[in-house]
Amino acid sequence: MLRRMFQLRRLFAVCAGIFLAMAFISTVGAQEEPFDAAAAVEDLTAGLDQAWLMIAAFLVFFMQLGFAMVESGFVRSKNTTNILMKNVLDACIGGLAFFAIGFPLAYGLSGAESNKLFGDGNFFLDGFSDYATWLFQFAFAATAATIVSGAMAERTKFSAYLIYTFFISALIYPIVVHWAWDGNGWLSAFAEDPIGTNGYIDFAGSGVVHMVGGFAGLVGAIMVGPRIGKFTGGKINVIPGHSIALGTLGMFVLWVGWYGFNPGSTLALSGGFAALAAKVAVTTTLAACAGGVTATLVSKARSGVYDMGLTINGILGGLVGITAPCATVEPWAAIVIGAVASAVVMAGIELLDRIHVDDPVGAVSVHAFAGLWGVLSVGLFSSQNGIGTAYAETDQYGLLVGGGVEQLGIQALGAGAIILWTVATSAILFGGIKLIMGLRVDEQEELMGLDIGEHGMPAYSFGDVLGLESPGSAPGAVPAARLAGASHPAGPAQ
Amino acid sequence: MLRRMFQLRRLFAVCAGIFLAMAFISTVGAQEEPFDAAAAVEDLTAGLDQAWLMIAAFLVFFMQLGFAMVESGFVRSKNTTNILMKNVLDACIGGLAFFAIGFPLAYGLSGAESNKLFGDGNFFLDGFSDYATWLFQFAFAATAATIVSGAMAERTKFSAYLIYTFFISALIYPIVVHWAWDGNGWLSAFAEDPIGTNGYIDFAGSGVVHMVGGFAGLVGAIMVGPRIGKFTGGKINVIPGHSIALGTLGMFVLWVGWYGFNPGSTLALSGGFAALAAKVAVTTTLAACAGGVTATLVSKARSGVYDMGLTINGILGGLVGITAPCATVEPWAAIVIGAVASAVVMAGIELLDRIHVDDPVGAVSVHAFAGLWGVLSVGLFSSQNGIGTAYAETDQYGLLVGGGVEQLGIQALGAGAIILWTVATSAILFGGIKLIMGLRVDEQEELMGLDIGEHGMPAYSFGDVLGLESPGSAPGAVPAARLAGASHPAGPAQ
Amino acid sequence: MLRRMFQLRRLFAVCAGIFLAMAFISTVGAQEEPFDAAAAVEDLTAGLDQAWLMIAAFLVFFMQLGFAMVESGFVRSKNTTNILMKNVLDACIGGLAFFAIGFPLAYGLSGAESNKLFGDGNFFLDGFSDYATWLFQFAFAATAATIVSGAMAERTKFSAYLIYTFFISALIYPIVVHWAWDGNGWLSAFAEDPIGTNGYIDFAGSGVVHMVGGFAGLVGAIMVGPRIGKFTGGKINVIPGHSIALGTLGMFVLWVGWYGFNPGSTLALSGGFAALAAKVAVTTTLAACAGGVTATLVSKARSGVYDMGLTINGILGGLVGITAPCATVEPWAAIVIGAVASAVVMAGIELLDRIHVDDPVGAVSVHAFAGLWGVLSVGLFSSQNGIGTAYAETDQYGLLVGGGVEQLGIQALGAGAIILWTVATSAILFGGIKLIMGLRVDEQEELMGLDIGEHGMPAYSFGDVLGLESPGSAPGAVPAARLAGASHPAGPAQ
Amino acid sequence: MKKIEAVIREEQLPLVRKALEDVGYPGITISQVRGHGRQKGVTQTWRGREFTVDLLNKAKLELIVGDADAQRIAQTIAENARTGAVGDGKIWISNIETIIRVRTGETGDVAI
Amino acid sequence: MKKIEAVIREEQLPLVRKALEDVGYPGITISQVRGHGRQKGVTQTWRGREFTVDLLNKAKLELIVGDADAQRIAQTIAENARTGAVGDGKIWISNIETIIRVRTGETGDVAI
Amino acid sequence: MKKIEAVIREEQLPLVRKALEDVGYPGITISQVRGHGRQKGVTQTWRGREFTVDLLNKAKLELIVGDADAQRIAQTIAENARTGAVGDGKIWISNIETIIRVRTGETGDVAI
Ligand SMILES: Nc1ncnc2c1ncn2[C@@H]1O[C@H](COP(=O)(O)OP(=O)(O)O)[C@@H](O)[C@H]1O
Ligand SMILES: Nc1ncnc2c1ncn2[C@@H]1O[C@H](COP(=O)(O)OP(=O)(O)O)[C@@H](O)[C@H]1O
Ligand SMILES: Nc1ncnc2c1ncn2[C@@H]1O[C@H](COP(=O)(O)OP(=O)(O)O)[C@@H](O)[C@H]1O
Repeated sequence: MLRRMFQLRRLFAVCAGIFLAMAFISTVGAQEEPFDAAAAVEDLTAGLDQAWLMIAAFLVFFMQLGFAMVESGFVRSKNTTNILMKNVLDACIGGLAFFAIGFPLAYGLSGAESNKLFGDGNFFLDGFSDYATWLFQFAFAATAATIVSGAMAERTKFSAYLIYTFFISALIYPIVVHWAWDGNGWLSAFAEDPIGTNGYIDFAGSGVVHMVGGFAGLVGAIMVGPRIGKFTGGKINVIPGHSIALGTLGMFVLWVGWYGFNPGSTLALSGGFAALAAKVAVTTTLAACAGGVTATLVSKARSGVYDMGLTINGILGGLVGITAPCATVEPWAAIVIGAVASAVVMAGIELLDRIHVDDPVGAVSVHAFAGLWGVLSVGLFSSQNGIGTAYAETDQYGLLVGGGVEQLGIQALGAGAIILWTVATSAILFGGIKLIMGLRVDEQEELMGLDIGEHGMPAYSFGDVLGLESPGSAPGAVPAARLAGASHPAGPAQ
Repeated sequence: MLRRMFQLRRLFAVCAGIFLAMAFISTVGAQEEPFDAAAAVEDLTAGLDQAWLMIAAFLVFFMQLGFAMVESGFVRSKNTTNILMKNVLDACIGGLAFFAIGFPLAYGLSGAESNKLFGDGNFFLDGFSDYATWLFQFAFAATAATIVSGAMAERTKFSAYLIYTFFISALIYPIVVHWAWDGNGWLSAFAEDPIGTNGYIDFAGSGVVHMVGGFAGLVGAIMVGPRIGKFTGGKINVIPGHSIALGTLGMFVLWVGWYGFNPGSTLALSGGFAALAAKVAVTTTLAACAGGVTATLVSKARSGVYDMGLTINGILGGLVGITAPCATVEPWAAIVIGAVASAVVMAGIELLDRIHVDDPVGAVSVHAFAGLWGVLSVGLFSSQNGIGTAYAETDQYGLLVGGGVEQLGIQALGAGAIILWTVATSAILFGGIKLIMGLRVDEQEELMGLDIGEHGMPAYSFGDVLGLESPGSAPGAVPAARLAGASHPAGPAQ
Repeated sequence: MLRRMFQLRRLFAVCAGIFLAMAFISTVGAQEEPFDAAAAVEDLTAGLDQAWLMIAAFLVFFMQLGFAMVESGFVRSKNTTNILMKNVLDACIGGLAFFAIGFPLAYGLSGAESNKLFGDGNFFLDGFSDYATWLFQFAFAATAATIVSGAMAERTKFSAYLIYTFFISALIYPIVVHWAWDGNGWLSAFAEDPIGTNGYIDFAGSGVVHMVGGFAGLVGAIMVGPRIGKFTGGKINVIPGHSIALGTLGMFVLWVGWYGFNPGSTLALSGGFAALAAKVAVTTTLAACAGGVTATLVSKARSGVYDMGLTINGILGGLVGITAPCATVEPWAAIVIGAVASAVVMAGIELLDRIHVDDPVGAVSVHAFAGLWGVLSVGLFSSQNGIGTAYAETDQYGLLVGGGVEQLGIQALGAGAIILWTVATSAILFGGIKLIMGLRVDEQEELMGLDIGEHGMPAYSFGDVLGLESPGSAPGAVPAARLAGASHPAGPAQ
Repeated sequence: MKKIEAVIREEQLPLVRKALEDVGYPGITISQVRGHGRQKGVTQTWRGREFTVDLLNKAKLELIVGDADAQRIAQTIAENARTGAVGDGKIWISNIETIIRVRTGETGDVAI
Repeated sequence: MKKIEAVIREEQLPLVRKALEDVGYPGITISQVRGHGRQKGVTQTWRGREFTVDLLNKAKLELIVGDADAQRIAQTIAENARTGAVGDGKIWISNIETIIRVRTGETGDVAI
Repeated sequence: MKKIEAVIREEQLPLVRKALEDVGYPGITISQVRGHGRQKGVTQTWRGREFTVDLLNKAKLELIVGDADAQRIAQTIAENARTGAVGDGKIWISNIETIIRVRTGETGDVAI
């Protein structure tokens, strides 16, 4: 309810802000005019709310670093530059695509309205001046895009990846945003006449963001096939990552960034939203803690060691799981949701291995599977009070806390719609790329590592002196091969 | 004075916020009602103050990454996964423990009151809804817990550490918080009738947080004993860390996080606290700078090189030192305090080596010793104006700036109480663990590194191709040993 | 216009804040007094605006980490400790210097006024209590200082660098700040009677910060000479950095920090500034994205690989370029400015190589050249509306959007003045240092790496066990040489 | 006893090791080295400028084997390390006078 | 002159080096290698799945010594590297024809 | 055929490699090692405390060369690796019985 009203107020506040800036300029000259409390409060409110949105956006953008570090830590050192550069280009291409097409398809208004399926206005931000909103939404879009790189790591062509990342930011993700979060979306809890009683509730996007990224990654991982050596004759092999330090660094950065992701999704502080944001920060924290503890204990029980890789995945699973229900569940439920999310992640990793889908960093388990759990958990654990504060006074809330089954049904419907759309469009996209240009680097390049093949440089070089003598290529020098052997397949003996 | 009043206002503001959210919903429908300036201002005030607390909490939580990176950079690569995972579990277990028991013991109210020694209500946050406060306090608790891992690094059993970290977050730290910061605490400057004139002044916790972590670490380091090879026959050997890059990364993250730790401890921005927070940020900055410059120059003078490890420790020492007095001293005094703190750290490192206490990362010197200095420096340097603004109009302030000796005495009393409590409880805790399950990994594991022994994985793997061929353990495969030799002590020759 | 007014208001607001804090204390006692809306709003305004300044300062300070990581990633591992420590000492020495002398020369007021050329009051912050402003300005000063370390990396004496870093923070940078940003500066857009119609427009400091750092770096790189082996007999050799992971980490941290740098330069949120800050965040984002995409595509076209090093430099170039015009151009122009900045960076790297200036990390191209482009682009792309909102209603704006050539001329004048001052003072400074103590380490030390020579420790040590046995130097042990060979130049045969 | 030393492409190592397992061998010691023979290096790119790296990573294998096995094992390595392109590497064999098994102190052929 | 090559457990290195210092030796060159003999590898765990690492880190020592010292030094190494469990390593000795001290250009026994 | 093994200062490597190119050589394999001979280590400092690192990084060169070339190439290395201070390193030469070029399977002098 709060949020529904808020959408209208936002535009108003921004306009008021601009107006006030003007007013302010004139009043400063004539300092002694009577004090207009309403105008001043309006200005402060706009300032406070936009600041919150911006700071949250900065934190969410910071998650780009987190993803880059977790993913690079979990792959081999010979593919480190590659995965880092994919993460960087996600943000860069995503930013331009979301500016031109993505945001308009999500929230754009032509004339005064869009339709239930997609936005259709404000292309290139034409006629749109609520910049804080764009920034916040851009940071979310970049998150959805970056998830996929992990699932397809260590064998996907860079050019193919660039095309994919454009389309997820420009099309696949924005449409889901429109459905679920725009005031006109068919699933939206903010619609005039929402589906069911409350509409589909996904406060910060377990479904809208993480399931989209996760399921697109699943499709990608299947279509590009497993890495060489991962599955050999029915045997599941292990290909360890190269740096737990980078993985841990990334996890902590993601955790911090999530404090922008979830609490920031109140979109405002005024009107009592600050208290809601604080509650969201607490449920987010508890779910992450529970996810980490669960993974640690389960891994110890299962394999006898305290497994750091699983603990990192478990914490991230807890965070993904709580993203949808963070505003509507009580703290104790956040702990349950986080713990179950962590178990879902571990089961997912096991399952994908069994069905021979190769997800080097666990992105599908963390984002698709724990995301799905998060969406459903809204229908299981949301308290009446929780939904009442964040959305609307209602008698439809969590099944396990006595609120009936309707909300769970709507959550399942929403999740199903997101999966269908994401899987279908991703399959077409990756299928098309595979047909036209190929998804995968050649075998020799994969063995040598993509860093050399795609980027011309290994990520690390610790033996300084031994490398010092390398001469720069003087013009006219004999052209040397990029790959030590690939370009001379059985070349002439010398 | 400001702070004392503030405690009451906080609860009021939060309730007002919730009330306002309701009010807001109804007024939005009838947009044209007369503007209620007082209500709107109350809402904005709550929004602004809670935002400050949340953002500060995010920054303080970010320090978890800083500790993880400094500590891992300062240990050997074979113990990197271990120290990272200890830092991660500190946060996770600490979060759950602080939710269930820790916060209630620190600030909990049963009925309307707690006693002078411990809080006793709001277990599992029952009946508590000031979530921003919990979040901020949780981040502090996590900091206190994480300090110990560094002092006991490279030889402590993981399971033993988990038990310890539960108890510091659930019991040891919260009690000190109650004493010093709760309105009912016997040391508290916020008590109705504080000890002495002003009570014990520890603005952001040089004593409450850092001394608790540091002295617990000291007890732990003594009880677990030095690492193999650190002291051999009276000789002090050197065991360098494995990455100055991680160490520097961690230090900068801690510095940034400290901007949440110290300025955030105003707990609010309204009511003139913003100006106080800004002053705190400046004294914090200057102390860190002075700490860094001092360590650099002293190390150059002593050993002829610009010693990066000491500079990192020196900056952290400066930050720990200024944490208690940051609000009540003038900028020039911050520089003095930071410089002396840095010297204290260097002397502490020397001292611990001499008495054969092995603290691999300098945690005891930085947190216990510089923390003690910080607590005392409040009684030496606090200006009358400084104490007046942040606490109460008083004629008891810093000895060296003419304010008499009383405050110094109270600071010493507070520090003594904290040391006594921490050392006693830690000794019982570590003693009990040692007796029941042992504190220390076995010698073979310590030599091979805890990463392999406790976590089943080295932290790094840079030689990709050479590792590629490792087959996964097919079910029924011959079980291989975890440690290359440990499990076959003089096993049968084959 | 907004900003010009703002300068006056700032002081007023701070005083009001302090006054209010007092007022508040008394009113709390007598809770039922009539509500003074004007006073409460004033208090909140001060709180909101100071919080913005502080948070922005924290983010800008965070950039110190970004610089440290990018620079260390781009040098060889044998010089990693050295570049990290230079970055750390930049901040520490810079903080003390800026406290004592730098800020006073930039903004200090003796009596009520300074002159057009330099500030002259508030030394050691005497009589100055707007701490948030100092903090924000300090973070900027630290940025300017840290740029130089990259350009002179891998061969500059540590002691020489310390002297330089003191002077840039205490003198070279503050004077430029006074010229361009102080209300009395001769170039300043905030002057009563600015040069030309609008004065020199440099919203967040493409010129004031980045050109100063960049051109000082250029002078330094020339005077210290190229690294051994970089240019051999007219041939341009390549000396790759040691870690793309650190480089990427640093780039993302800088990007996040830039959200403090540019949006924070509104200096306030109230009075409609929040909307401006949000717009600035958007232009900043788009320029970075465009810079990254441009570098990726150009590098692919030129050398056939997706070049991660250039992409990092390209993004940073986009950020530096948009720093001056971020508030006054439209989003589409931000994309153009970012893309061109990226091209400027790539051309700059090529150019410096050709003229045999050795800039190991690309600091000169990114900061000096893209900074210059940014300053000029204000005169090319600023929209009338953009300048009107951020500065003053005017008919002088961007040449390419129909606003005449005057602003471009003033921008060129400003850039010229900054270059002249920076190059002249840097040349004197580095020249003096070279004469008196030498700028450069000796050849043997450069070959062995500065980490060993200056800091007595390599940055990394991955082979734990092999290093374990190193005994500590027992007192009276035979003194061993610091450098394996240097100290025995043709020493006596044994 | 003989010592076989082989310098081969890193990426051929899995194949070679599998083949060795099939024919049987007493033990192996492997290290990372860099080198070049006829192979003229590869081109890399650093911030826009191409350069030639003329020392390439290789894997070096050392195996102490009985006199009788030397030729056969060397052939196995050669065949499985071969791609046919320059850079495939070298194998050389030299004589060993004594060998000691550390665990037992045994020497001679039984200690291999 | 003889060349002693020893592949031993990394964690025995400090002990071996101390013992060598006690008996005296002219110089040593050490490198990190990986290998396996009878030892069948260790189990590691990566994100929930166990696997066997069958190439273990070892330290390789090379010492050029006079003919007379070879046996004694090899014995010293063997005794101090021994733990009695599989994986203790191997030591082998081969013949060296010429040795040059780079600093002086001296050759022969005096250059060892 | 002979195997030349040289342990030299890392920082002399560029010079040595240039000199080798001038006199000609069939191929080279290089690895990073640590060692000490007469050189007594260097002092480093870790958080305020000095200590002696007595194993210094060195570069190890291996070259398989024809019998005729061995002496000349060893001399070239020695001359260019020399600084005159302790720590310059050692060069030793031993005999090789067989050599195989992996790419072609050729053996003997033609395979060097
Ligand atoms: N004469 C040699 N001495 C030492 N190592 C050699 C020699 N020749 C080749 N190598 C090693 O073998 C590797 C492959 O040699 P190369 O000559 O490129 O292969 P090919 O035999 O196919 O010509 C080199 O990188 C080097 O490490
Ligand atoms: N025949 C061999 N050739 C080369 N290296 C060997 C050989 N046998 C053993 N090694 C090296 O010695 C190490 C220990 O060997 P292992 O067989 O496990 O010990 P043990 O002698 O106790 O059976 C191996 O890791 C390997 O590096
Ligand atoms: N007897 C030896 N056996 C093996 N390696 C040696 C021997 N003597 C020297 N070395 C290697 O040569 C390097 C330089 O030796 P050192 O004795 O310091 O030089 P110098 O010949 O000038 O006295 C050492 O670091 C070590 O790696």
